[in-house]
Amino acid sequence: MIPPAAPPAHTPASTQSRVLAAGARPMVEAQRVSVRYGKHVAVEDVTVSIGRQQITALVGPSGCGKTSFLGTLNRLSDLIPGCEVAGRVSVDGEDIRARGFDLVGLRRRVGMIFQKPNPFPLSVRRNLEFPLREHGVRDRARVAEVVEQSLRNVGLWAEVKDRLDAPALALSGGQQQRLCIARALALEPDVLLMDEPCSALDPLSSGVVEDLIGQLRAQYTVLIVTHNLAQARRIADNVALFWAQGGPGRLVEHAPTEAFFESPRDPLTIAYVGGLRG
Amino acid sequence: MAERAQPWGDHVAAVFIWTAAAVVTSVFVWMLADIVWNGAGQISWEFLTAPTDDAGRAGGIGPILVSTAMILGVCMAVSVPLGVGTAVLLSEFTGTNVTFGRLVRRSLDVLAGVPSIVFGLFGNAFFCHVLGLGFSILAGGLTLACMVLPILIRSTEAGLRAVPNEYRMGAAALGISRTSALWHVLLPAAAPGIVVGLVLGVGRAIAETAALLFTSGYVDRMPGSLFDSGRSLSIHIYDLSMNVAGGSANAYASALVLVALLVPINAGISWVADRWLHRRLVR
Amino acid sequence: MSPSHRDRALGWVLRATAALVAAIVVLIVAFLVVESAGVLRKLGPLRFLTDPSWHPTSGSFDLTAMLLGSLLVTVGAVVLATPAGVASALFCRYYAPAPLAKLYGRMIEVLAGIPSVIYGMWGLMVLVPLIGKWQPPGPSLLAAVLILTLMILPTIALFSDAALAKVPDRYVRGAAALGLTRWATLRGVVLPAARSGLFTGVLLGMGRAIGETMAVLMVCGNVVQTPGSLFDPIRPLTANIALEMGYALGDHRSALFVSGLVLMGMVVVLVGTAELVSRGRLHG
Amino acid sequence: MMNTRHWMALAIVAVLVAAMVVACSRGDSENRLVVTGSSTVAPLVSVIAKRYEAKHPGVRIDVQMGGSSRGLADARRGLADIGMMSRGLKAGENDVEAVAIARDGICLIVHKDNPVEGLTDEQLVAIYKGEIANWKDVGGADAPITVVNKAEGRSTLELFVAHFDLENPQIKAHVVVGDNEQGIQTVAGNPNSIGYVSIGTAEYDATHGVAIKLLAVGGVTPSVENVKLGKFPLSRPLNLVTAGETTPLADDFIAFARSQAVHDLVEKQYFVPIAP
Repeated sequence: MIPPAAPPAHTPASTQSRVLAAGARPMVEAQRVSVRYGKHVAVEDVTVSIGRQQITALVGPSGCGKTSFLGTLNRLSDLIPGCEVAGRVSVDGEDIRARGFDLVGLRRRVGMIFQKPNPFPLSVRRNLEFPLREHGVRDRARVAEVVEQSLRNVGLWAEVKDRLDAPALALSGGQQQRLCIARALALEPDVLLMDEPCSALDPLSSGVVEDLIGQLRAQYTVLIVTHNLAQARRIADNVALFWAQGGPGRLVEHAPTEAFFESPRDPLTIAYVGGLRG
Repeated sequence: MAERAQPWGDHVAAVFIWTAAAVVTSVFVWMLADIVWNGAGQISWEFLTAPTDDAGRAGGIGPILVSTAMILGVCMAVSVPLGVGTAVLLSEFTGTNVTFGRLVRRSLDVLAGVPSIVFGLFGNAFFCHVLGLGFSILAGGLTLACMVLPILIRSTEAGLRAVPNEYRMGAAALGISRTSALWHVLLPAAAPGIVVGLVLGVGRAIAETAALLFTSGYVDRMPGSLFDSGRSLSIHIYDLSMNVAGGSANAYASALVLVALLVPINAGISWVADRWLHRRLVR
Repeated sequence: MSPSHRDRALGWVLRATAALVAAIVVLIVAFLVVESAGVLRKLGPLRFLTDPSWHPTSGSFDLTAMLLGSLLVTVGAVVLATPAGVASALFCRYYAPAPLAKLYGRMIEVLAGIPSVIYGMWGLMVLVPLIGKWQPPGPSLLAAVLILTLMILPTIALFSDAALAKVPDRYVRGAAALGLTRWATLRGVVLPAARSGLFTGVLLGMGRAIGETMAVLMVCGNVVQTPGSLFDPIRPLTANIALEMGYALGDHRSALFVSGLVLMGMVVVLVGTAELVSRGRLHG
Repeated sequence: MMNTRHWMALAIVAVLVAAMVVACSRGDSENRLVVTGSSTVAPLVSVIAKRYEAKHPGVRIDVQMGGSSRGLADARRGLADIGMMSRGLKAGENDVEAVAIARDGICLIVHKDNPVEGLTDEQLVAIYKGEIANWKDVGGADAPITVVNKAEGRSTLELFVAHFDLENPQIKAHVVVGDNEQGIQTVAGNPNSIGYVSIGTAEYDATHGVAIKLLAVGGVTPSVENVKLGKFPLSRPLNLVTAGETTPLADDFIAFARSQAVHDLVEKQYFVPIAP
């Protein structure tokens, strides 16, 4: 199993007070979460609390386990052969790693956007309808309404309303990614996980998607993995830095965006953010 | 020395290779021309629909075509669900049970190599005798189903493996059950692979003779039900050319019909496979 | 039913399907063994090799002549079809102009799909009389070898073509840059690089040749004997089953299942070897 | 867990039910007859069956070939309602009931263009033993003889070797055939071959333009007439056999096959009708 971890240099508890108001119930909570693929330990001993209706950016160099960590929050890691998770993860106070937990319900409440846009090889309309129907929304008028509303929410309605029955794969990359976001939003999730949603897009589309994410703040709890510190600074309420130094990735610092960039505490954060400044 | 020998070797090789290609082509043309030349004269609507007469020397191949279609129907009705199901298990579900997957795969490899006459022996012993089906279209179709399963499974599995993993992840992240994801996304995306398998399977089944000899029998009358014996087109050709003196004209005509059925099937496979490849490259 | 229950149900249904498919192989082997058990237990396996002849109704069960027949036909066909098949693939890839290569490739595909009974019919009606005029009686080892050559040639050609396609272009360009002639490049670089693919094709062709029944049955004469020349008729194991299964009873029927078992064993060994070769664990 | 087991059980039951339905649904056997066996008798029974079906709509009679031994075995095992045999019953076969529906002979055939008209028994035996290998030794052209033999288990073969006092292992054949038609097809396709088949089949084919010729055996011309007169040495009964309880339909069909009503069919197939 996962070897007992050495006490981290900065216990997240020390940062928690900075992120979460006292007494506030966190939306997502991870306690001593580790992820391993066979013998390779990707993430070790991550403890973090994510507040409601906030955007939290997970930053850090490649291969430090951000994506692996994200995968534990909707248990998509279950699908990866050989992937083992340890620790406790709760969403809205419920232990999602409990035996027999309703996975379908979890994934409806915790949506996910991938690095590479992945609409199904169906029409634009079917891409939205299919998950809705799957979750029991069958009334035609209601489905049509949600489809339109979701597309409007991501600013895609004007662009695709005349070709709802065209294949989704014929859309541009940025449009595809917004379609994926609309698809996730149509299910009215509480949490949205985003795994570098802009990195596969051209700068223009990237800007459009980034603006969209900024607008989600009020309604959703968003966790976004990004390599782009400037982007994190523009859109995030809080920033969490992951770091892997020769071993498994760990959470180094978790702080409100302003504090993270202006008064970082950990030397690694100072160096990392300093790189941005420099 | 060497410098002089090499171009000489080059010429010999070129001559050999061109000759080999020419010989293969001419034998192919010879065979096909022979069949068309001797068979085309008999072909008519009458021939395709009329019942056989005088052990096949006279009359047409109506009942034979019906029997062939029925055998094919049974074969596909049984093998397609089994084949697609197994392929789905192998490519989508084996993560959970590796040993079982390996076991199934091994047995498929063996199944693919079993000579068709051995399928015939097995079909005769199992379907005809043990299950009491006797010589019947059902027994023949089931035997063929065993035979085409590996073909079907292999190409369906290849089709499923070619489906990008993002679709699976995306569906799971949306809380879509595996069943629905399979039905609405993965299987449609794997359709070209399934079609190629289906067409290859039909091609193999329609061409088969040895496995049917002792399972579906060779009664050349219009079958009344699946429990009747029925003679397939390939067995008809065998019987006419081997066992019926004076049957060669109709043997050629039946062979022409069989080839005419198979050539579009082969062309269809190439077409689907090409288009599929093209689509995957474009994407 | 909730989605996760549906998934679990589907999982079990699929597992049952796959188990059924796997069971077919077990069933085939089981039936061959059970049906041959009678005569094997009664006479012992050795009798199939040491009896004076194959006259099952008089109690002689010698399979060696037919084993030899199967072997000779297969070896003959492979010896002829391998150079022709590899040459076909080379022709397509390196010698023919593009349109011709495409046409030739299509022709090979069509040849691969032609049913064995049509090869057999053509052999019976065209080839056998031709041989009969030259060296009677006509139905012979030679006829069987020629027809089988035609049948396995497409298999070998298609596999060789696939193997050649996998040889990286840079090898060929590199060799050309050294000033090697086309044949020297092919012989020295391309063919060795494609070796395991070619070998797999030959092994699979061999499997097809051993297992082929109808085409051989129609042209080989079906006399159980050790042939003295290419023009003597023979009877391979497959033809024996097809010929006698219709009316065989008791020990005789059992003995035919024994030949089925032998055939299956030979093919399994071939397929296994082919698999090892294609995975690169063995080299031809 | 309950659910998993439940589904697994359901799947197994479904497979079993399907198998049982398949195995049991061969119903409707009231109006069906399966007749298997001798390829000599099969063409005759086929035409008789056609006439019987025409008279009794709704009845279906399937005729399959496979040799006399198979006819006997299928009848014994219940795979066939009636077996066809082109020989009499041997000792040890009295568990079945045989009813003769016609008589037939076995004759030697050669290609139509072969100048040889007849062979003595000794010549024939020598040819089949491989001692005479060229037609010129028996008054024909200078060409090697292609000996066509029947496959093991065929009653035509049994009768042939018994009559000429041969043992099958002594025969040096060049081609081995199964059905009568296969033998005729082989001989018709090879000018230097010799084979033996049912007189009925041979005469039927010879008069229908197939390139074969019937040879005299022991000086007696092979013809239906000579079989009828009992002159032809190599003759045999064509039997329908049944084992155990028979259905009324089978009994009725056998009676029909023996009756005057089908004598024209028997003669058309070049067999000799049994006097009622």
